[in-house]
Amino acid sequence: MKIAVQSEPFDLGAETSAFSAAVTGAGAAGAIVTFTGLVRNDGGALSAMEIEHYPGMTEKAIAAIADEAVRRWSLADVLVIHRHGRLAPGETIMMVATAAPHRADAFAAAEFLMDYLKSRAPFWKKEIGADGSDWVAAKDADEAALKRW
Amino acid sequence: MKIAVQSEPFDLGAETSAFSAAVTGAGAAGAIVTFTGLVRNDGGALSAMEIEHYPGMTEKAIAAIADEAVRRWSLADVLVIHRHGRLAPGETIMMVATAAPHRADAFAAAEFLMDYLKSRAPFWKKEIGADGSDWVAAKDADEAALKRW
Amino acid sequence: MIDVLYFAWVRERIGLPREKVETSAATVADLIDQLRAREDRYAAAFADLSALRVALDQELSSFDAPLSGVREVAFFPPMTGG
Amino acid sequence: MIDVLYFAWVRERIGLPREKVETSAATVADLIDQLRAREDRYAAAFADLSALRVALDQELSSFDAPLSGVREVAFFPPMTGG
Repeated sequence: MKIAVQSEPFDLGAETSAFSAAVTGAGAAGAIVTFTGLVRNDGGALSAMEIEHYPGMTEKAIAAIADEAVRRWSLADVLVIHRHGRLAPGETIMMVATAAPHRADAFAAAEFLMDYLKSRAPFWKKEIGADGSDWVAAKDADEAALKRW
Repeated sequence: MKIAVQSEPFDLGAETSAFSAAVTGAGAAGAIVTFTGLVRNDGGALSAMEIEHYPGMTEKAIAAIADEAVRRWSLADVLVIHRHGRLAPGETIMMVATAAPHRADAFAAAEFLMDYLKSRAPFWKKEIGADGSDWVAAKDADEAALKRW
Repeated sequence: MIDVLYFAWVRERIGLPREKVETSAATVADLIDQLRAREDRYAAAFADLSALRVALDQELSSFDAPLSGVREVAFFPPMTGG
Repeated sequence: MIDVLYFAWVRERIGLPREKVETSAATVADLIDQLRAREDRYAAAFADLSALRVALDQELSSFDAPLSGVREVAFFPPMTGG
């Protein structure tokens, strides 16, 4: 299991390759799911996204969410990378990857990780545009998404 | 949209990078989901997997499934690569990638593509082991999975 | 004349991947009856239709579909891609 | 003495990211009452508790949780990661 909280960009292709190589070497995985979150352009209105986090708590919260995924599903491996700081449109914000013997587990675990990272890991997004900046409001739908697990 | 049916291996990391670069350039995507299917080792019992397909129909069937995904969800792009021929344990069999403004669409479309590729694209898997070979039987669960869409 | 294709264990049981068949069968089911009557290997391949699928001109179809105008019929087991 | 941390717009409204607070508050709610009474900027930050979350020693908690033994309290809006 790899968990990284960092301001530096990460290479989605290289991370995906490395994750895949590690689980295929072991041979038990038949399915890998990755999710990558990007800063949307929103028609040019957004000039940057600033992501604040709670150092110390962030790593612990992500580890607890990943541990819960490992308890719930039959997984060969889990990866979570989440950035903070100032990001330009098109930049990768974060990624998760799950490996499992079967595809249903890999998909369910990846969606679970995303739902919980969204609402239970201490990150806050601020959108910075030409007309000023605004904290992204949490959506009721994101809180509701937790109820399905 | 890219659809490839090939016997050659593909580079999961490079395909993921290229797919991501294409959609982030356009700026509308906030979410990318990839699924990769691998030949499982199954405790060393499997020496190879042979994948037969129906040239001509395969490409059309995959294109129809991908078109249906584009109709049902708000997607920025779709990728499907599926191999045929003889594959060793640990090798990648296939991948799908979806890009969407929002994560729910990217996840749903990727799962839809997988469910339909599994049971509606003309591929047949044969497992080759030390004690002989056997065609993989279709699972009732795979047919049932289509009903949720 | 119609092209008939076989895949996976259907191909293995019948012993060939494709053949041209002279037929006046009205439906897929009629064609299957004609093939079954040929030899044991065909009878064995078509013994249990619930384990078979059919495509007409590369589109999934059903056993009661008409064959008129069809150039290519393919028989195979349920697909196991992905 | 307890470390009190603020994030996102809570930090911006109060004007600082963290401070040490001398308190004998029994619960988080008591601590909030004490902070609200200090200055308008605190009153503004804590005006609507439904828009706030609290973590005690880096674990999500609730406003009625006891503060005994707690070294670090953090206040912030609902999280928006992922």
